Amino acid sequence: MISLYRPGSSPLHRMPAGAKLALGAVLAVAVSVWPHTAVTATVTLAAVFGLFALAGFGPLEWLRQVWAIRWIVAFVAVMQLVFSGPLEAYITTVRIAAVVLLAALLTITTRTSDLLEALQTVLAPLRRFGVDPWRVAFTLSLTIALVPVIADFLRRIREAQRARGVRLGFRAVVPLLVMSLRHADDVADALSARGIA
Amino acid sequence: MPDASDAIVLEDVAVELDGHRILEDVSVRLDQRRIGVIGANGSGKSTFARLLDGLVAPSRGTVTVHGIDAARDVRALRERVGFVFTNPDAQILMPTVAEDVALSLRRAGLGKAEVAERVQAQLERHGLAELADRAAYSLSGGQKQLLALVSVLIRGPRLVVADEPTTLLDLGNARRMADLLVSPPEEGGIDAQVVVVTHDLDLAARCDVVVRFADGRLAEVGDPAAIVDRYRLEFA
Amino acid sequence: MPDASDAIVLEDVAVELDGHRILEDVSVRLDQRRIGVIGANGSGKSTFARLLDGLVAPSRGTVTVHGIDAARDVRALRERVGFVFTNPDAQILMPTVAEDVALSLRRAGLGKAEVAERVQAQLERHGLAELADRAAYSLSGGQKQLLALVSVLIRGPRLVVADEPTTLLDLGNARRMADLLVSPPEEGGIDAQVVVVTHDLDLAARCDVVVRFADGRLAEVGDPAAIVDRYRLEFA
Amino acid sequence: MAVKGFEGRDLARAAVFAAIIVVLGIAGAIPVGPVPITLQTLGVMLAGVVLGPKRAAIAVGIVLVLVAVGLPVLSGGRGGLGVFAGPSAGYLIGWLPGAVVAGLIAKSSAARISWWRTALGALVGGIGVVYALGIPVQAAILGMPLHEAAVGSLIFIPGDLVKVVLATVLALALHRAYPRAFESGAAAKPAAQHA
Ligand SMILES: Nc1ncnc2c1ncn2[C@@H]1O[C@H](COP(=O)(O)OP(=O)(O)OP(=O)(O)O)[C@@H](O)[C@H]1O
Ligand SMILES: Nc1ncnc2c1ncn2[C@@H]1O[C@H](COP(=O)(O)OP(=O)(O)OP(=O)(O)O)[C@@H](O)[C@H]1O
Ligand SMILES: O=C(O)CCCC[C@@H]1SC[C@@H]2NC(=O)N[C@@H]21
Ligand SMILES: [Mg+2]
Ligand SMILES: [Mg+2]
Repeated sequence: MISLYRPGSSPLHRMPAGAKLALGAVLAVAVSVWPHTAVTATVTLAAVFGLFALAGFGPLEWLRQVWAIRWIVAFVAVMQLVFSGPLEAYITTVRIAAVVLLAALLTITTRTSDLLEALQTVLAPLRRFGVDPWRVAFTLSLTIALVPVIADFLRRIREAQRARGVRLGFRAVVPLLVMSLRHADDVADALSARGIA
Repeated sequence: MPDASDAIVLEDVAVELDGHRILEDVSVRLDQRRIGVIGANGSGKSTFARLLDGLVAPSRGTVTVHGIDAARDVRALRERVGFVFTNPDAQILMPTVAEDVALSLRRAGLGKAEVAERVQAQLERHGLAELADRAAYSLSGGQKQLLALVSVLIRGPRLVVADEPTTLLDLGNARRMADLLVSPPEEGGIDAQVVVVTHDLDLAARCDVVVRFADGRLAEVGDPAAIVDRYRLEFA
Repeated sequence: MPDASDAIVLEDVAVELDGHRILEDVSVRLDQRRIGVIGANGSGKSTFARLLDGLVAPSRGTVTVHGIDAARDVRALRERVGFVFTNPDAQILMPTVAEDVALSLRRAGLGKAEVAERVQAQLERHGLAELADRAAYSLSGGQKQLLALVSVLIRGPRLVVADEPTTLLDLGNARRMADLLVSPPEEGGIDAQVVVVTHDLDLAARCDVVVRFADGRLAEVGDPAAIVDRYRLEFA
Repeated sequence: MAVKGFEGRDLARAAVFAAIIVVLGIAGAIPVGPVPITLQTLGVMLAGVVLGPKRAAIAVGIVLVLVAVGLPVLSGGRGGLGVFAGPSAGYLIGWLPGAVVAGLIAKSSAARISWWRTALGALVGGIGVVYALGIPVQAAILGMPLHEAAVGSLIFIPGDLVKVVLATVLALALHRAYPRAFESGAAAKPAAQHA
């Protein structure tokens, strides 16, 4: 599975994941609760694009990211236009877009593995309650490794239907679940054998 | 009895998947009743087998099975061809043994009673009758592999393509499966043309003709004993 | 070098699962370096293998591996024993090749740099170095099976148990895997005791001793050539 | 052992189910507004009624964390922190308690699996709980009145009712095909030994 991370060497890329997340969260909350005017909202959005630029992403990437949230933008704009008038519509749409884009920026400048490590640090205090941070991180990696395997099961079941000239429709989920859960038992054996869980 | 139309004909076939050349320059005419396919891992055997059931489409050339153009009329092709996969788990689609065998008949629009009767007869013929209501997952490897074959045979295919059907079986079960696949019908073998992909060279040697693939190309077609011996020597 | 403690000892072992008797009356002492296990489908081979790594617990009797009581100290047992399963897909636990090999070492709490170094060395030794950053699921069958073995070997097990590790491999790959498992260490084989469950009688014949199971009981233990020949005759 | 009674077998099943939910997302989404219609909710319901509350919570939790760390595991290849700042955040977070409640109801009796308990679990957990979080969060994030968000969510109801029926039919079929799916790790392998 390909992460949404975009490699780079900007200050944002190099910033430690934990600090970046904390800062991002603070900024997002601030933008959300600040009583915006048309001007402050515009400035905020411009600032977010400024951060994209700082991370080395030009207008092409801005467009790409805005395109990704087109449904949200369109919906908010239309709803607000109908119920609150054009000014409110502008302010709200821009504010929401700014927050979502900011969060997306965190994602594209931070490696998945760094986020996983930050997660382990965050979880460390939970050790006392019986949570093993290493195990949590491992489970996430295991799931990532399993996605192509399960997708392949689905492909094979589709193929078997075609070969037998039948169409199970949604009932094809049953053999998928059987194969997947039996696979889980094999994986569990491998976990035990390798001393992991 | 084989007749003129009971032939598998590939003309200058190439297969490309995800931008990779997987098969190239394959031209061959096979009208023997028992066809063995051998070759190294990744040499293209399974891809060749899948061409015969329209599960893979050639990116160049034509595949004709018993007179049916595989690219044109997949429906007619699938009526005529039965495919047995390596892993029976992926192929057993219904919860119980009888339901799985019946599934193949469902489409043919037969009545319930007739389906039940034909399923019962088929299960009996292959010694699976006692397992009719068992959950398919709980069968042994050998029983599952047999069930997968039975579910295919009940539709009366004229060509059976089996991709490594004996890999997980012990000597006895593998022998039984092999007997079904490559013995002549008079001796209990399947009454259809058979293409069997296998790493078991003894099984390949029992066929009427052997096809060897290497690096996505047809390396040899011909006398089973000669090809198998040569292949064995390569690794001695 | 084997010493007194490098023995596998089963005393009057029985295994019951879901109310079924799966193994019965198994008593044996095995101190040879290469141990082959053969028998029909469902005869209990895999269950025997799993006993040796504490994946199944005996319902009666004791299993002692290199002096460790399998029922008492599973942790110590798993430190000493590495297990290679038939299905390589289920053993690949991490997204990329290098991460998968590193997994056990990371779990043991080794530092990043040391892990990276040992992984690299291990991958090089088995010709997988170029694949280090490849997605593990995209490897060929032979490469996957080798990866599964390498991921186990990196922990330096003193006993390697492999359950039908060559079934999906072609002649060449199966030969390479077999060489690793049963050749003496001087000739590139694994430097540990090996138990290999297999339907490949040629592989079994290369071991120092063969154990044959039948119907959940130990049928024979002894000279590989003699046992394999007798077994083959049964099906001739 | 991290959590008592939660062993490798449970962990593997949770991970496999998380992967199934991800794969169901590949089937795609129907963008009907700011919150998509997605097959992934079927996976969430199934996780609850098949795995039971504890393992289902882990399975869905894995999906949520994968979203957060920036993997494209949601329908349409979406992911990243942006989703948690977006209008579907409440529904998404609601999947977790939703799956738990579905599991609690469906497995509320030790007796055999029953179709009505399964259906009720999928309905209350997969619709009731998910919407209970999803609607208010959507209203808050988009700055719209609660009742409007509630009316807007009606568009999901037909699809989600169909998913409840599917989850029930599939769970019962699965129970015939592979009853072990419904057992806990310890029960699924009675004699097996675990570290
Ligand atoms: N969908 C695909 N996309 C890309 N490459 C593929 C695909 N399917 C197969 N291949 C590649 O094509 C080659 C031939 O595959 P094929 O499965 O036909 O080999 P095979 O001879 O059956 O091998 P085996 O003995 O391992 O079953 C392999 O290198 C394989 O990795
Ligand atoms: N968990 C289980 N519950 C009930 N029966 C089981 C279980 N595991 C194995 N069995 C049964 O125990 C018997 C022995 O199984 P085992 O896997 O040891 O056989 P095997 O010799 O390895 O066979 P194969 O050659 O097919 O791998 C089989 O009949 C099998 O169905
Ligand atoms: O992909 C996301 O961003 C989260 C999707 C949340 C979808 C909600 S869950 C309940 C309702 N039913 C659907 O099919 N979609 C919504
Ligand atoms: Mg193949
Ligand atoms: Mg076995």
